[in-house]
Amino acid sequence: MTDTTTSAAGRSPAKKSSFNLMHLLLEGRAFFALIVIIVTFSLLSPNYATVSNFLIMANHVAIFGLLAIGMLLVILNGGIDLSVGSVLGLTGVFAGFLMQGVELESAGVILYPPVWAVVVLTLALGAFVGFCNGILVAFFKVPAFVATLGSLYVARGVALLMTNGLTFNNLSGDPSFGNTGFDWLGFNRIAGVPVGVIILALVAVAAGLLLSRTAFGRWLYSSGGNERAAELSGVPVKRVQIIVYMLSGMCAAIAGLVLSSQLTSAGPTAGTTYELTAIAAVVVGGASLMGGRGTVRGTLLGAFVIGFLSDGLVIIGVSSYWQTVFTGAVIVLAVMLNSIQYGGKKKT
Amino acid sequence: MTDTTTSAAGRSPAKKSSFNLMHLLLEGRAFFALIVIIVTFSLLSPNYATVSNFLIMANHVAIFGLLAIGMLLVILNGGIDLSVGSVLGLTGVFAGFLMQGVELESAGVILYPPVWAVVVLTLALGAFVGFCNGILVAFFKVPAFVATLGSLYVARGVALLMTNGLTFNNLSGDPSFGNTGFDWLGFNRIAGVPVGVIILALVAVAAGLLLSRTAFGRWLYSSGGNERAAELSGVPVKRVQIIVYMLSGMCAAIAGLVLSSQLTSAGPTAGTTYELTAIAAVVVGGASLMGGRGTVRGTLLGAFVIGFLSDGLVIIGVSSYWQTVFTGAVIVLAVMLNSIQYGGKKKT
Amino acid sequence: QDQGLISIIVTDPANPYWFTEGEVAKATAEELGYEATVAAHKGDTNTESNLIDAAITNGAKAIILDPANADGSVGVVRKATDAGIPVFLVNAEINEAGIAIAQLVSNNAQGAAIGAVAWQEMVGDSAKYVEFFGNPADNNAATRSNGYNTVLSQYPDLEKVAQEVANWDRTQGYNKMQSIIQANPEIDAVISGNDEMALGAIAALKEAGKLEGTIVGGFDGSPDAVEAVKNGEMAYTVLQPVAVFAEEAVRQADHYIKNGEPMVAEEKQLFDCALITADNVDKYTAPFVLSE
Amino acid sequence: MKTPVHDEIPEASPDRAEVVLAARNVAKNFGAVQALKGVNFDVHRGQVTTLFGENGAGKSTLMKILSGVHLPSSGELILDGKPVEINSTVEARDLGISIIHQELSLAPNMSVRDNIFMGREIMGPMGVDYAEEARQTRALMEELEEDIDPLTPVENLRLGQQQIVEIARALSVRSRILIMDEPTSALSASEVEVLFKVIHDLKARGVSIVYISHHLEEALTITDHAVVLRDGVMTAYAPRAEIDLEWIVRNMVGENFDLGSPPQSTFGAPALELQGLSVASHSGAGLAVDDLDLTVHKGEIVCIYGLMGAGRTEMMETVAGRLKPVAGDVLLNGQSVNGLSIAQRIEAGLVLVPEDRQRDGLVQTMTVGRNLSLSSIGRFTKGLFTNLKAERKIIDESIKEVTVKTDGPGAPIGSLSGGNQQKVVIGKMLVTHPDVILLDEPSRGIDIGAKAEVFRILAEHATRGMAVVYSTSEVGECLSIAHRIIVMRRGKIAAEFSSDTTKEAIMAASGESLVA
Ligand SMILES: Nc1ncnc2c1ncn2[C@@H]1O[C@H](COP(=O)(O)OP(=O)(O)OP(=O)(O)O)[C@@H](O)[C@H]1O
Ligand SMILES: Nc1ncnc2c1ncn2[C@@H]1O[C@H](COP(=O)(O)OP(=O)(O)OP(=O)(O)O)[C@@H](O)[C@H]1O
Ligand SMILES: [Mg+2]
Ligand SMILES: [Mg+2]
Repeated sequence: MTDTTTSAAGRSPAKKSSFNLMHLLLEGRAFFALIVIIVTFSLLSPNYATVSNFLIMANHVAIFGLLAIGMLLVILNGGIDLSVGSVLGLTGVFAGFLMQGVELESAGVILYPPVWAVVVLTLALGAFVGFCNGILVAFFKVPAFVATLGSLYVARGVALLMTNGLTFNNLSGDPSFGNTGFDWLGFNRIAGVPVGVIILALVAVAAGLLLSRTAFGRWLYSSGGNERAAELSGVPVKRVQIIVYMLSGMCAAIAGLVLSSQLTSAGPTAGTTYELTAIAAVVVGGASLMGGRGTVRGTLLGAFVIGFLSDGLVIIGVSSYWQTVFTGAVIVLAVMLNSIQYGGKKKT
Repeated sequence: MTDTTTSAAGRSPAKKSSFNLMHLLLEGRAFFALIVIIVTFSLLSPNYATVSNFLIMANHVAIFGLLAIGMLLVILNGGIDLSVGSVLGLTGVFAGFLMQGVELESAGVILYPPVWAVVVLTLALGAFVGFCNGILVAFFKVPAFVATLGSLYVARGVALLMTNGLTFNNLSGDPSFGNTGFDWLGFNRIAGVPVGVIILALVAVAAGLLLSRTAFGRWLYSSGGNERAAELSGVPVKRVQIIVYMLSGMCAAIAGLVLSSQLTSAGPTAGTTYELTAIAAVVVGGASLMGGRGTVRGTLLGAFVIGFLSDGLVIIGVSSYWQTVFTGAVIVLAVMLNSIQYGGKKKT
Repeated sequence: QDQGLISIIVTDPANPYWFTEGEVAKATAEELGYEATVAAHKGDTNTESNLIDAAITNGAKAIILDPANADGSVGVVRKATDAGIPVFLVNAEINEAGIAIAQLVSNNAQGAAIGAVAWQEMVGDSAKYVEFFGNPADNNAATRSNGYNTVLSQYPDLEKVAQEVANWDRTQGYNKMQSIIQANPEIDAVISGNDEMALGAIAALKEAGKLEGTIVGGFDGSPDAVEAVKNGEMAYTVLQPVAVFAEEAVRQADHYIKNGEPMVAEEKQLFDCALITADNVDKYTAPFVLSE
Repeated sequence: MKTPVHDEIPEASPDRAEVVLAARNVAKNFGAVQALKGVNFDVHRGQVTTLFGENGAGKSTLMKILSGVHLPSSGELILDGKPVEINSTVEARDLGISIIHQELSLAPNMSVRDNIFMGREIMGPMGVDYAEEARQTRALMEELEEDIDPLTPVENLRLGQQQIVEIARALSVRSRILIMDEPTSALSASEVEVLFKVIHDLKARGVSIVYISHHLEEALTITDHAVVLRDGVMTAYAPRAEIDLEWIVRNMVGENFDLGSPPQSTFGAPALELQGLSVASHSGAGLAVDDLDLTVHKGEIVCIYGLMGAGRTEMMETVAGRLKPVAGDVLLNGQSVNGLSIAQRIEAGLVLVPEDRQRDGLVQTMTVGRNLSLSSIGRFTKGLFTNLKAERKIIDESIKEVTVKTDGPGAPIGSLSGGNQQKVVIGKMLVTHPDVILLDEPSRGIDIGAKAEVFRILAEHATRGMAVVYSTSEVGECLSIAHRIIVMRRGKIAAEFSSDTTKEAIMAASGESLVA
């Protein structure tokens, strides 16, 4: 309770670049889980360990990875965001809605916002939902679990209401309206790499810099580690909390954009239960649900572990029921290794 | 509802039994939410406030109520059990499997266990899953959220594997095999009261007594309030933790039995996402997710609030989208009132 | 509007198929002078049971139900019937006869057969193909798959390289198709248990640059699929006459309410499916409606 | 059976009473940390054995071994002349050993009664016999002369009362050996007096007591045997007759420490002014700070003395911006800071070192360096990114300035001893270059060496023009570096003294009497 022998919070950013095997073995259990998964599936299927398959799998991971990075920020701050899956659905639908053209009833015209405006508005929507979560948590003292559970329902309901249950299908835009290019986000490749993967990489780098190189990052870790002490040290904890939920909402919005671009359609039920996968990725990646501990690198690894595992199971043709069982088992196993590292400091 | 004994260890026993309106207003915000819900829907639909409808709604609440009571024990202990919905599904399917008769391949005979044996074996299965959760949490120091998230997947996967995705339909048994009577659990009524409701009441009274009258109850509250202090005081913290998860598993198993009896069928996907509803009921009922605070009475009220709300929305014919939105909003609202009571003691 | 209430319970209006089912039934009921509510059980038999209870509480004159589970919904149908409310099942069956007044379903076997025949004609005698299977808890998944396999097994050179469960879901269809392409780079055709999974597969194929020359067949006749047929991305879809039987179910319910006896003696009534291909796609005038 | 003897301490007293419990050659390692390196320790029947030592000397660790919390890495325990192995707190309790832990170990969500009987419930025919438990709790509270209802939730008690509950719990076991690890750190003088009376009663009943305290003078009043621990080894033993304060300090730290004297500094303009400040008390009834006026000048050091509950914490937290006053003004360098947030006040040069280091001072998940730079991190952030080099430089300087003993800025904060942790909390505020620093009980729970160190740092900054306000519950600490001593009583200033006053005068003004 009192003393914390493990190397603490910003472990990775402060790290010397010296290579240390023992350290890697302990620090990188998610990394080793990944290696084990890749080796196992490569032995089981010749099609697994190919460049093109890795790119495809990385593209699947992109969705969960984006959600997981947002989730990481919230978890580092000592909270949790159950609404990310719903926000993904809502923002996807919202983007689809904008791409279909917005009918201004009074003027009788249909506006077709260009893709950049769609992206900006969609991110703003994600940030807005996060803002509501943040306000509930920071000012109304609603436990994060409950506040975001509420948003989970509300955001999903609103997505359903917006579409009346239907799926927006035509997201390609129309050259005559000048709003083409949405497909590009999730569909295209740059130098062979799917855009979704590139977006994930960019967001990860940004989040990594945010955590390690900015005052905000420090504030985030400290208010997750000890909110009272952070506040007395002059950290604007409430503002940090609100921004963290906004960032998580924006990550979910990016994921929503990428996913609907990948599928070239936006349905209101997209992303159901993805929050659990995102949390699992963060935790498998070594973050502590009590806040204050965790890194972007770990979270990415966690997302890759889960994504590569489930895609591998599909490729070798395991039944979907066994896929469910394996997923659960791997989550628990990876985290068990984790706790061995923290030496049983489960609470506080 | 049950009784007054549930005024458990935490805050309430301090209260004298003198009637105090202000106290009721604060303590009983779930109670008032319930009153508001009943009054509103009674005004909106003449069919709502009838005895028969209350009994039917109570029967629906029974399922969530049973899960919520198990969840309450875990939450009081400072944990969380995400696996209850899956365990409900698994145990229901297991009971169905036993009712169909177990073929002993070696002997070439089919065994038809009597209903009491089915009930005992099913409860044992629930307890076993809980036991695994407890071991992971208590000994392997896996955070409860993750351990039970793993079981969520594994239990669901096993249920699907057991049935190959199909549903067991014939649960009535056969007089010639001496295994009739399963229907009785959820389908029959005693003096007009559905058996499910009676079972809920019995479980609630038992849980209330456990919490308020036994040493185990105090151990549970104390290790939820301050695990280290409890351990230093000689409370067998690990044992308490394991038993708590076993009890939660058993409550889920009871819910599984009642549900499959109510539906006269057992499907492997039953109970999906019910864990969220159960958690919501516990939290709406005034328990703190940080552990150590909460009562059976409050949890029951929370379950009734959620159940009566959703049934009311169905009865007045609100679209399912709006139902989703309302559910989220009510959860957040109820908990907001809650936090006002705790005066912002959100953490520590 | 004083003839009483008809409770309509569908699976999930977040899917255009069930959305149409509910809306058509509701419109028909209101046209006939009833009040109507549409509720959704989302595949959960417990929710379904709660909704039936609400219908009983509300004293519904009839229930139009799309059952959640062929086995699991038997109990709730019996419960409603015991409470004196006639139940008319639409879209899916239950595995017990004599409880519901009528079961109006698409002829899935016939639909699968015409789909498979059309698919085979486009694909030819020899190909590597993938089959997407719906939610196994729904017996339409098995019916359709059996229908496909009955036809296709006659062609020994049609090789099924993968069969995946994608739970009727587009995202799962997409992800699983991508993985399958990795395992089997050469795929000539896809046959899917519904349109959503087929659309997911199309998105994956498009992304891999393999859509050209790959025949993808769907099932349902959803607006999105029809759009894809128009664009030439999907080869065909089998239209389920959901709009027809949803309306018919309400009309039969009306008849039963007024006369106390079934309008059609047969409990199980099959409605034939129709094929939508590039040739007749313009006749698709409204969701799930193919005008003659 | 021969009574075990201290083989290392030849000058052991002749009037040695019978030894009940003894530790022989006990060592304890926590990973690489050697907390105890082979200690011999005797507990004498019916007498008080006091354990002295710096922070981190291993006192608590030794006590935890005696009470079954830890197992020793090597060595053995001898109870009544027979070797025993104590594997758990329950076993220790069964052997008649109970302990009052240094850190409170109470469940805040439960009542006083439930905390006292937690883990050893009195069972009646109807389950737990609450009535009997409540009766015994009430009796214990009477014995400790504390007016606490058995059903009050512990979280509603102030720190001192929680400590009383902790003491009551240990007493309720009626054990033969009672270990008290800093039982008085949060108690008022009158409460301490009651506790000492209880200790005398216990001695009379033949109960053996082990006592640990950093309040050396106070401890001397009840000691029968003194043992000094240093760096995990026992360095000295003497019976009461042979020891005095100087002996303890010399053996503890090797030299005699002096807490310093008021530095020669010229006072500048008023730095901090409180005008008619009033703060509501926690319970909501009455005022914790009542219409208080105070002016502190640049370069001045003011000590605020008072009993527990006098309102010092509330006053300081209000000035720092955590609590909202119900009336009055706070002026910094002549400018009102009302309405500014904590962060803005820090920016303006007004900082607080909080009372509860663990809860309010440190972020346990971060390293020493990051804790040090937490308040000033904004200053190294130009544009988007933090200048890690500048930060590192400041951290290194700060570690040197406040003399934190650590492996380096990357060490986890939990690896430091209490005193060094306290220096980090102070250092964190000093690197923001404040004009006014408030310190709420900066010496709580730290050893005399660290205390002297802290006061030296404060005096040094005052000479450079910083205004320093600190509170303390030990009179001796008022008469060190402070230019002016303010005594608070029930939210008001009861008296004001200059540095040449006496302990007696200060204590009389605070409403407490000298412990006999
Ligand atoms: N559980 C533990 N894990 C690792 N190190 C520990 C643990 N407990 C104590 N230590 C270390 O052992 C040494 C002795 O600590 P201990 O708590 O016994 O000191 P102490 O004499 O009681 O000090 P104080 O006067 O501050 O209470 C310290 O260096 C401390 O950091
Ligand atoms: N009922 C309470 N609930 C929460 N915190 C409390 C309560 N009573 C006191 N505290 C806090 O506990 C700490 C110690 O309180 P206490 O009353 O002993 O000191 P105080 O009134 O601040 O006076 P001083 O600092 O002069 O001893 C303070 O931080 C105070 O704010
Ligand atoms: Mg100590
Ligand atoms: Mg104080």
